[in-house]
Order: sequence, then C-alpha cells, then structure tokens
Amino acid sequence: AQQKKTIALVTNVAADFWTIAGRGLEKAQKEHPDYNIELIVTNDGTAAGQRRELDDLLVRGVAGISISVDDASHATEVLNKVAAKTVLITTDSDAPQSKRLAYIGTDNVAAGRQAGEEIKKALPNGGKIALFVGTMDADNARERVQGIKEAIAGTKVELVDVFTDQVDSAKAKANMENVLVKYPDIALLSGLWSYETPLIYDAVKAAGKAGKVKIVGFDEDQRTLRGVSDGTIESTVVQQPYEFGYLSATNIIKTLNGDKSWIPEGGKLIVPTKVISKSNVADFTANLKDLLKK
Amino acid sequence: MAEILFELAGISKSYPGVIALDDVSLRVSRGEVLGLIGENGAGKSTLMRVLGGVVAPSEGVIRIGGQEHARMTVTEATKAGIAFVHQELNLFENLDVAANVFIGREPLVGGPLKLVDNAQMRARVSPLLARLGADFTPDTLVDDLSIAERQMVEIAKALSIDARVIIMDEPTSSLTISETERLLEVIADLKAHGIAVIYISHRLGEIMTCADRVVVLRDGRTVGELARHELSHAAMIRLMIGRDLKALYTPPKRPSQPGGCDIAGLVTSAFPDRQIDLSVRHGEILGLAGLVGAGRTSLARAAFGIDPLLGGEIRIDNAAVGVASPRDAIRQGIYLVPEDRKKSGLVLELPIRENVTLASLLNYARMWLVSGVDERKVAKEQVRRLAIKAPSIDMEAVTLSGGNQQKVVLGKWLSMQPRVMFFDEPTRGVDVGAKSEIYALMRELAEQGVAIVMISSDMEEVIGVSDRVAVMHEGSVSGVLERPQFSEYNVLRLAMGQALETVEAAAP
Amino acid sequence: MIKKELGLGLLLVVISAITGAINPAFLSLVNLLNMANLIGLFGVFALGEGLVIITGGIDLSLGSMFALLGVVFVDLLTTYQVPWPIALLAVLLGGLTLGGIQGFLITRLKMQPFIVTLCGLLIYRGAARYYTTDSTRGFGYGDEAGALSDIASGNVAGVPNSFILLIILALILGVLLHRSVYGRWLYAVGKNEEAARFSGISTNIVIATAYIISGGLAGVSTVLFVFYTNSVSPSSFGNFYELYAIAAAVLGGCSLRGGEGSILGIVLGTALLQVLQNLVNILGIPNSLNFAVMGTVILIGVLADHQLQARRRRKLALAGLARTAPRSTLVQGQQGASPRGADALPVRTGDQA
Amino acid sequence: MIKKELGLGLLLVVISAITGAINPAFLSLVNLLNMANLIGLFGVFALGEGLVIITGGIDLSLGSMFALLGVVFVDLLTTYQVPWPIALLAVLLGGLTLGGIQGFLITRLKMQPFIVTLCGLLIYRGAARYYTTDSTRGFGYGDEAGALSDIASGNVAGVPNSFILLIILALILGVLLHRSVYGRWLYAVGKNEEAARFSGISTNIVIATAYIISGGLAGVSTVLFVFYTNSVSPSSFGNFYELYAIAAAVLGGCSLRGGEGSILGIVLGTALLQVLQNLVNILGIPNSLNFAVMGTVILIGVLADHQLQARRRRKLALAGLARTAPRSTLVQGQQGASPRGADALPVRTGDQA
Ligand SMILES: Nc1ncnc2c1ncn2[C@@H]1O[C@H](COP(=O)(O)OP(=O)(O)OP(=O)(O)O)[C@@H](O)[C@H]1O
Ligand SMILES: Nc1ncnc2c1ncn2[C@@H]1O[C@H](COP(=O)(O)OP(=O)(O)OP(=O)(O)O)[C@@H](O)[C@H]1O
Ligand SMILES: [Mg+2]
Ligand SMILES: [Mg+2]
Repeated sequence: AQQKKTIALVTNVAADFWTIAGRGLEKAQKEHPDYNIELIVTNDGTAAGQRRELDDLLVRGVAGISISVDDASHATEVLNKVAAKTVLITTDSDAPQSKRLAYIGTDNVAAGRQAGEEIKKALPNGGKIALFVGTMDADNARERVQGIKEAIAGTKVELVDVFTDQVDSAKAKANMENVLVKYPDIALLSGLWSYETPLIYDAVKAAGKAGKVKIVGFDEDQRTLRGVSDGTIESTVVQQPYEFGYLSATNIIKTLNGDKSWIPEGGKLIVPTKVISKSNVADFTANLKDLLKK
Repeated sequence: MAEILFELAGISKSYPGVIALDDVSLRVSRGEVLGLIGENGAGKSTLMRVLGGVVAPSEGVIRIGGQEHARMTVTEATKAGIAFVHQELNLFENLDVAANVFIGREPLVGGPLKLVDNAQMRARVSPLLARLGADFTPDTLVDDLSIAERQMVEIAKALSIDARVIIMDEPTSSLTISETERLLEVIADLKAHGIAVIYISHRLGEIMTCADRVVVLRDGRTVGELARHELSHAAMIRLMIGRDLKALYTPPKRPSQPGGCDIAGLVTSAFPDRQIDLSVRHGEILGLAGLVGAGRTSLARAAFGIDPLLGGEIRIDNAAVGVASPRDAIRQGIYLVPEDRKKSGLVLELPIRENVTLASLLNYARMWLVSGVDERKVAKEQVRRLAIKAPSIDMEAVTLSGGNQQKVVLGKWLSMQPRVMFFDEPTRGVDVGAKSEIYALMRELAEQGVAIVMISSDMEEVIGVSDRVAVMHEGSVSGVLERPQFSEYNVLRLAMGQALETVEAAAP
Repeated sequence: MIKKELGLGLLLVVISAITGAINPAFLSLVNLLNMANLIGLFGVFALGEGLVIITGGIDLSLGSMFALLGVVFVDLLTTYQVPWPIALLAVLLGGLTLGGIQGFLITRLKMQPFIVTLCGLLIYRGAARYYTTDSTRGFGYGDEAGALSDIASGNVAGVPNSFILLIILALILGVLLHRSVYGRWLYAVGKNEEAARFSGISTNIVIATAYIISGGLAGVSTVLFVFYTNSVSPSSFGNFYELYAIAAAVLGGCSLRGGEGSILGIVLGTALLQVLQNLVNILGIPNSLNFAVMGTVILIGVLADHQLQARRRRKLALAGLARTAPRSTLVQGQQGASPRGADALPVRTGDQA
Repeated sequence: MIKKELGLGLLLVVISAITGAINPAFLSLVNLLNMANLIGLFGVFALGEGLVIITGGIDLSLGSMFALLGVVFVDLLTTYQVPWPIALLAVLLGGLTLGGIQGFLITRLKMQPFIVTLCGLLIYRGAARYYTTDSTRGFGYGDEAGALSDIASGNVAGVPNSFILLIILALILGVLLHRSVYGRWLYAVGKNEEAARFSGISTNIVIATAYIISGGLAGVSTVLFVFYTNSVSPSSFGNFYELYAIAAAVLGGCSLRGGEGSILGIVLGTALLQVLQNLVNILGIPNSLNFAVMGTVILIGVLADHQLQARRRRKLALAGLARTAPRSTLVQGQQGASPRGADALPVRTGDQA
C-alpha cells in the first residue's frame, strides 16, 4: 500500500455531509484501484487542527489533497506550501487567494439566493423570517446569509435575526422555541446547516404551528426530506457532496496524469445546488438512499 | 531585674463567637524561660500568634525594642527576633528539611535573580539537627519523616532564626521522653545564651523542669503568675481550673474479668517483618508505651481495620474476629479513638449531634431514613453524660475546645456497645481538667467490662492510669510491666529495646 | 443553608419579573413550558453532578457520556430494531457502568476525580465518533422508538414530562440526600473522608455510589436529549454540558471543596441558568453574549454568596462578644462554688519513682 | 522526582522508535520539525498552566483567552494598522491583565480557581464573539504583521522559532521555579497555603503572580497561534486548549492537589501529547480515535505513576526500618549506659498471660 499514491480529502468538521462525500470518494476509488483515496476528518474543528492535518499529510507524502478550508481565505500561506508539494484543490469551502489549483463545490452565495427565492415564493405577501446557523464565523454561513439577504432585499420579507447555537442541537432547538415565542407573527424559519432544519421541523410541529410557520432549509437530512414530502417544509437547498468527493478525487488523478483541462476559467468548478421541493423529493430521496447503501 | 525584651499590653482578640483574649499583658526578659499554661481554649496559642505576627490583636499594643506596634507581620516579628514553633505542624511535605527550616527567609545568591542558596542552607541546618539529636539529613524530604521528626524540624526552624525569644507552643506533644529531654537540654542551653523561651505545654512536669516563671491563662485572661519557687503541680492546676483534682490513678473496683482481646502474631504494614503479641483483659486498662514510631498507632489502626493485617489474628474471648475494615471492627465492638482527632476523629464542620451519631446512624434510622428524634436524644444523652461544654448539640464541632472535641469523639463510641477500645493519645493537647474526666471515663468503661488499650507518650499518664503497661520497640512488644514494676526507668529501658535488668530486684 | 436557596429563588423571581415587564412574551405559558422542558433536561444530570460535587469530586465526562450512550441508544433502536424497553435499559445500564468504572478508579485506585473524568471526556467522545465513523445517528423515518418517544418528549396537561421527571427525581434524591443515612454519609465523606472512614463508613462505596448515580442520571438525560433533538451527532452532542451541570450546582450552593450543597439549590441553579439563556433570546440580546451573561451571573452569584457569608461571620463575631460575657460569669460562678481553701494536694501518682 | 521525568522521556523515545519503525516518515526531519513547532505552540501556555496547577489552582480560561486576545491582536494590526510592536505589547499586557484579574479574584476575594476561570472561559469567549459579531479575523492580503509574522512562524536553521521560544521560556521558568526563591514559595504555597502565610510569605502575591504569568504566556501563545493559523475564528479558536494544557501538566507530573510538578515534566508532557496526535495521523489511525488515545495514555500514565509511588513508599518503609536502627543506637548513645546492641533480643518480661 505504501507504493500506491495517496489522495486525501480533508474535511473542516465532522459531519454527515462528509459521509456522503466519502461515498463519492469510494466510487472514485473503485474506478482507480491504483490509488489510495482517504477521507480525513479534522478533529476539533479549529484552524490549528486542520493545519496539523495538512502538515502530517505532507509528511506522509500524499500526492493530492482536496480540502474544505477552515477559516477560508486566511490560510493562504499554509496552502501555498501544500500546493508546492502536491496537487491541491479546495472543495466545499474555498481559499481563493491561495495557489490551489481549483475549487470544486457550491457557490454558497448562489445557494443563499436560491433559498431566498424559495422564501419569497413561500411568502408572497412578505413577513418576518429568522435564520439559524451553527456559527457565523464560518464562511459558508456568512455567504448563505448574504445570498438570502440579497434575494429578499426590497421585498416585504423582513429578517429579524440570525441565531447561532455553537453546533449544539439542544441549544439550536431552544433558540427556535424562543423565536416562536418572541415573534408570534414569525412567518418563516430557515436553518442554514444540516442539523438545524429538522430541529425547526420538530419545534414548529411541537408548537402546533405546522403549516402556519413556513420552513425553508438546507441540506438533505432524512427528516428534512420527510418534512418536505409531508409539506411542512417548503423546500430545501441541497448541495452535492457526493460530487465533491468524486470530482475531487478523479480530477486530482487527472492532474497527476498531466491533464488540467478540467479546470474551468476562474478556477471554480461550481457544482450547482438543487432545490428539493414536494415535486422532486421522492426521486431525490430514493437516489440518496441508493447512494448511502453500502 | 534583667533587660525586658518585649511587652504585650492590654491585648484583646475576638473571634466569631468567642473572645479569645481579654486584656492580657505579658512581659518577658532576657534569658528567661516563661511557662504559659491554661486549659484548652484559654488563649495561649492566640496570645502567641499575636506576638508572632500571625494574627492582629483587636486591641492592645506590642512593645518591642523601644517601639510600639498595634500589630506586627510575621516578617516584622522575625526581624525583631521572635521565633515560633507552632502548635500545629506547619511544614511542607514536598520540600526538604533545609527548605522548610528557611522557608520565607531563604539565603539568596545571584543578586536580582534571587536564587536560593541551597548549599548555605544545608550547611547551616546540619549543626542544628545535630544539636537536637536528629538522625536525618537536611536534604531529606519532609514527606519521609515521622511526626516526631517533623516536630524536630519545627524546632530546628525556630533555632535557626537568630532569635531573642523562642515561642514553643506544645513542642513536645508528639515527642517522647528521650526527645523531650533533649529539647529541655536545648532550652537550658538557650537560656544560658540569654535567649528567652516561652514554653507552652499541658505536661506540667516539663513546665516544672524548665520554667523560671509561669503565667496562667483562663478564658482569655491572666489569672495568676507563679515564680519558680512557687511552682507545684497543685498550684498550677488550681490556677488553671480554679479547683483541685482528684488522684490520677483509681484502681479497678473488682479484679479484671477473664477473657478479653488477644492479638497474636499481628504484622502491620509499618513493620512487615515484626510480629506483635498482646493481650488485654476485660475490665483492665492496658497502657501501651514506646518511643515515637515504635508502631503503636500502626497496631491500633490494623486492629481497627484501617490498615490491612499482613499476618496474625485478633481474638476476642478466644473467638477469632475478622477486621477487614473499620466497619467490621465496629461490628465486633472494637473501637478506636484516633491519634489526630481533627483529621480522623471528627468531621469538624458538622454539628456535635451528627458527629456523635456518625458511626451508629443506622441504629436511629428506619428504612435508611434518619429519625431526628432518636438522633437528638442520643446526642443529648452523650453530651450530658460526658459533660461536653457546648451551648447546643447543633454547634459545629470546630467551635469546641480540644478537650471537648475529644469528648465528642468518645461520645461517638459510647453511644454503642464497646468490647475493646483503643485510645491513641487520648489526652494529647487536652488540659488537665478534661484529662482527669477522660481518665475517669476510661475507668468507668473498664468497670463495665470493656478491654481498654491506652496508647500514650505521656509518661505520667502511662504510669498513672494503666493497670498494666506494655511497651513497644520497633514494631513489636518488648515487655509488659505489672503495677509494682512501674517506673519511668523501666518503661524507658523497654522502649529502647533493652532488657529489664534485675527485674525482680528493681521492683520496690 | 436554606437562606442560600431563598436568595436564589428570589433572584429567579426578580429576574423573571423584570424580563416579563420588558417583554411579556417571557411570561407566556408557551415560553414557561419551554423553559420547564429545558430545566428538566438539564436538571436531571445536574443533580448527579451535584452529588458528585458534594463528595468533593467532579464529573467532567457527562457530555461525552451523552454522545456515547446516545449513539448506542439510537443505533439499538434503528439499526438493530431492539424494542425500546430493552434499549432504554441498555442505556441506563451503560450509564451506571461508566459511572461505576469512574467510581472504581477514583476510590479503589485513588486517582483524582478531575483526571479520571477528564480522561472519560476524551475517551467516550472518541469512542462515540469511532463507533459511528463520525456520522450522525437519528430517527430517520419510522417510529422506531414508539411509545418511549412520546413519554420522553411528551407532556401531561402541557407540563413537559422531562420537567415532571426532574421533580420526581429531585424529590427522591432530596429524601436520599437530606433525610437518609446515605445522604448523611455523603456529606460526612465530602467534608472529611478520613474521619468518615474512622467512623466505620465505607467511604469508597459511598463515593463510588455518587458516581454511579451520576452515570445513571446521565443515561436518563441521554434519552431525554435524544428525543429532544431526535438525532445524535457524535462530535457535538452534549459538548460542554458538564460545564452547565457544574455551573448549575455551584450556583445552587455546592462547594467544589465538598460537603456542601442541596438538591433544591441544584434545581434552582439549573433554572437560573436556563432562564438566563432564554432571557438573552427573548430580550434580543446578541446571541454571542449568551455565555458571557452566564459567566457574569455565576461570578456575581458566587461573589455575593461569599460576601454574605463573610458578613454573617462578622455578625456572629459581634454576637460572640455579647455572648462571652455570660459565659465568663458562668465559669466564675462555678469557680465560686469550689471551696478555695481546700489545699488538698493534687495527687501525683504516688507510686512512681 | 527526577525519576518521573526520566520515565516520561523514556516513554517518548520508545513510542517514537516504534512509530518510526512502522512508518519511517515519522522520523523524517520535516515531521520532527512539524512536531517541534506544535510542541512549541502548545508548550508555552502549558508552562503557565503548570505553574498555576502547582499553586493548587487551575486555569480553565486559556482557550477563550486566546480567542479574545487573538481577535483584538489581528484587529489592531489590520483594522487599526497599529505597528506590530505595539500590537504585540497590547496582547501581552492584555494577557497579563486578564491573568491579574483572575489572580485578584482568587486571592483577594477568596474565590475558587475553578469557578473564576470557568467564568473566564465563558466571558472571554463571549466577549470575543460579541466584539467581532461572530466573524473571523484574519490577515487577508497585506503584510500587516510584517517582521512579527516572520519571527513568530519562522525558523532558525529549520528549527521552528516557536520551539526555540519554548526552550528559552522553559529555561527561564525552570530557573524561576527550581532555583529562585519565588519558585520555592510557589511550591510551599501549593502544598500548604496557611503554613506559608505563617512563614511570612505573601501567599496572595505568590499565587496571583502564577496566574499573571499564565496570562502573559497565554498572550505569547496567542501570537504564535495567530501566525500558525493566520486567522482567528472567535467561536472556535483555542477551544478546549486549556484541557491540552492541563493534560500536559498532569502527564508531566503536576498534581492537581498542588505543590508538585516540574518545568521539564510539563515540556515532556506536552511533547508526549503532540507525538501521540502526530502518530495517530501518521499511522493512519482513524482521526476520531485521537482523543481516545490521548485519554487512555493520560489514564495509564497517571495510574502507572500512582503504582510507582506506592512502591516507592513501601520501599521507604522498609528502608525506614533500616534507618531506625542507627537512630536507636544514637539515642542509646545519648542514654549512655546501654550495654547491649540494638539487635539484642528485646526481653519479654515473662509475666504476662
Ligand atoms: N481562627 C480562629 N477562629 C475562631 N476561633 C478561634 C480561632 N483561633 C482560636 N479560636 C478560639 O479562641 C480561643 C482560644 O484558642 P487558643 O487556640 O488560643 O487556645 P489555647 O489556649 O492555645 O488552647 P489549646 O491548649 O487547646 O491549644 C478558643 O475558644 C478557640 O476556639
Ligand atoms: N501505612 C504505613 N506504611 C508505611 N509506614 C508506616 C505506615 N504507618 C506508619 N508507618 C511508619 O511506621 C512507623 C511506626 O509508626 P506508628 O505511627 O505506628 O508509631 P507510634 O508508636 O504510634 O508513634 P507515634 O508516637 O508517632 O504515634 C513510623 O516510622 C511510621 O512513619
Ligand atoms: Mg494552643
Ligand atoms: Mg501514634
């Protein structure tokens, strides 16, 4: 195994999202048995933790790294060091100032705009909305909020606040309960990170406001999809982590073989986000189940 | 009259709930040994703490070297030549002997770096240790020393200060005869060099030996002063407690009953290669004497199930009893009044009531729920029976004087049915009044058929209270003395591991 | 003692009144019930932490225990389709076992509670993450938990079951701690372990039991939390919750030195912390200040308690001045009774050399 | 004492050798230098934590302090364009001040270190998040930090400056702790504060100084970490790092009961933890087990230490027997007339039952 070239995908935190990406890696692995493809989950979700992973991967002599950059644009110097020794691409979360070869992933501002459009659709007459996110110092959180704000600008949709929960589910749910109490006239809640939408779903149902308070979510948690199919959740904007994984691995291999033609102009290979609503939820769910089956 | 070193004038000090000192004045002159005596809680230690700069008096002034202070700090006191051997050991087990001796006033080298001059410290400590007859070196970790050895370190600390006055607050409470004598010699030597000593002790014999003058405190006031020629046990006791005491030894009313507790071939972890054989009969008080570290406490701890038995067995009335834990021991009626009552005897922050019932709580509980009524009844009974001086049974034990604390420990056991009781230094730091009450109580218990082992380092007590005396030396019993053989000399010989020469002839 | 709890209760009422005045939504039934639910959730394991703290120990492993027990619990129900009573039993036993192991290490091997439970914190979380390969466990579709879900997250006449459970547990533990022999021993052990041992108390068992109870309550809490969030993410579930529990216990009057604290205090401490967090949201204070508010209140609370105790002590000192007077007379009276004249020799043991 | 450090060093060598044998990359220069860098980063504040632990206290606030000082530091450099020496000074002063406040609360107001620093943990993190409104601070483009960046993250002949700094600081603190009078007092205070006070040591100042030093070192660490990651995310920067520091100090022989520990031990403890983490990565062990490995090693390390100490004490007891012999003779010598040797049979008086 030591002789095989190793390719690694380094995550920013431990989350299910990356489990799906791992499936994409597995597919790539099947196609390229002569490589050793690994998923590296960063431990403590801190920038220092990620930097340590990178250093250790370099020591192990990996050939290519795809990374979801924690603390985005600021890790330039480290990334450049890595880029000098390996094929480096970013995925999910970019570092545009660095010398990474390309970015494969979502355009989070666009995803935010997509969600914003869904919100406008759900609230044709406007109303108050609240957003929930783990921490606001993550770039994808900021970008999604920005996208939503852009989309609802100039309409009667009013954003009351963004609530953070430090990735603590119980805290998140308490936040949601509090918002439902504090703003009796709240019209829509939106969870920006994957664990939040199902919690909104629970909280709204428990408050007896299902249907009255609309929900637009992100990502494809099982219960989110269930909410979409039973109509409690209007729609959810999903990324395609499977593609992140698969494309990361295969494109790194291509590059290692001297083929850089896959890199688009501007260096960003955007994997578009999709809106899942009642109309297409069944297909999507079936598809996902397939994907997650080992 | 000799030059006066310092003077305390009109000193008062109050603590929550007590006035520890009330308008006390004291003077000490050069080269004088002043005995300071009084009951527990009379305020001796507090007065000395004021002088040593450890506590600030509420009122009064300290005159020293022509200056008046409303209060002093430890550093000032030290500078003024006052050294202090504290009643409670104030040592740092993680440091070596030399570091302990010089703590807070280390000789420095390296200028602004303020480095400790270890070499100098050791060089200065060695002779002090030699003078005290200690056999450990200055770089021994205090953690590795026995209690007695630690007390010698405390004394060495006081000697190391170029002091004009040395306060010794019960310096001998953990020392036995030989070390005590050594200390008294040292005091005489200090005196000869013009250094004054304030000597606090509950052992009146020591006071008689060394004091030039005795000041007696009671309830925070000076109640009298005795010059050297006026000194007698009777005079001191009368001033201390305001009345006279009965004789120390009361012989048993009936001869001790057959049966009792036999300890056979017992091996403790302190002396894994020695065996202990000892018997004590129902109804007798067996004194257990020996030098510090002879293994008496270890024996009591092992018999009470605190430390594991490495061998041998304990029989009561010829039936072997298992004591794997204190609980077992208590079930068998074997109780221990421990050496260190504050650490092992009492939960200081709990009320008297809870302390008294701590060991027998299940007896006052139904379905594990405590019955407050029963509990209070028992606690009140013990307080009455033992004449514990406290306003209520809900007072925290920490507020009591030493003697009364010891009585609470006794109350804990007497509320149950003892068969064999170990008293480990039952009167250490206890004043004469309370002492005699405790002796009476032991006798009363013996009359009821309890077998009593009294471990004591106080020779007067051993000889005065026991029906027989067993002596331990380095982990085993080196001899047992019957009353006719009792003498300090005999006890001491056995304690040092020597044979009783001409046993028959020596008996008076 | 009781004064401390009274003060805490009063503080709670005052804070609630002020917040309610600013925003009446705070006192709305829904919000009160929401809070009751959270108080129930966080109170249950705070009780266990409180017991441990009373022994003079600390349990840092609770949050990680939740994660480990949580993923196992959900897995049992979903992947292995185990009937819920068995899964519930397994989690409770799991909690008791982990608590027992910690208790064993602390009492038998004489390790420090801080270290043992810190290692627990690291190990349990690691185990949870390894076991799930870092993926969230949740109830996807089905009703795998069935009745248990309704019990754990349901309510009786609107009052959340978690809160009712807390009250029941608090009553039981209240009797245990404040009325039973075990409780008495626990305080004694916390104040002075050695003296307790010398009184025939099996201190090791008493202490270990506290850790076992704490573990068991952690098991109960795990189930409650699982049904509150309906999923368990092994890397974040329960993160830092031990700090909430410690904070609640300390606010409620438990001293980390051991031997102090009460069940009522712990419950009130938990309530205060939850009210504070709710208040931050309801009053629209920036979310980021949540922790800061909590920290400040704990600091001020403990500080105030210190000051009050110091004042009490000072008062006692003054009272003492008044009291010693009669004592002196008493002693004098007694002394008066003893005939001065009798110069009876205090007898030295006559028969010695 | 020294034995403990020797054991730790040996363990480090053995682990490294085994890992190196499995994967030679572990012993490659690059990897060693990487590790050296991390040991430097984590060692600096572990030293401070160690001092605090020696006083018998604990500092739980370090990680949050990093976040607060970090965002201020980056902001000073980028937003306010302050010259780096001033920014550096500000951060150091900030650390010293926070440490000073904690020291004040602990010594003057007699609050428990655990509570004070727990509140610090909550408050500093909250302040950092509020100050930045939860946004990450970083050096976007420019060379705002200039020379400082090169100093903090550079190296001399390949050896990372952070490591060099650690060695220098360790030497200074080593002299302070093991040679100077302050160190002597620190040990004394940690073992028995009251006795230290009776000995004329200003215990409050000694203890507060430890917290101040710890705060100052936290300031230094902040700067190092900022340049290691080039950005500060207020909600996660330094999260849990206090636990690393505590773990390192405890592994290195500091006792949470106070009065024990050494600078060398703390450095070795840090090194061991970092080596373990590196090893997990290098050997391709699932990352989730990282914490579990750490926890297990700490547990085993402390346990082994306990066993060794128990053995040492048993040995000492035996040696004590040997020691009492000369003592007896000495006493006898003093007593004068003793004709028989110490080993003469102790005579039983025969007349007992
Ligand atoms: N720090 C303190 N806080 C409260 N009360 C105290 C304190 N120190 C001493 N006291 C009280 O002051 C009184 C005098 O105590 P002190 O220790 O001076 O007596 P003593 O004569 O030395 O007794 P002993 O012979 O037992 O050592 C006692 O009632 C004691 O309980
Ligand atoms: N558990 C133990 N393990 C090892 N050594 C011990 C243990 N307990 C006591 N020792 C040592 O054994 C010796 C005997 O101590 P012990 O306390 O039994 O003597 P003692 O005669 O009661 O002395 P003292 O007058 O100080 O109470 C001492 O040197 C002590 O340090
Ligand atoms: Mg005294
Ligand atoms: Mg003894």
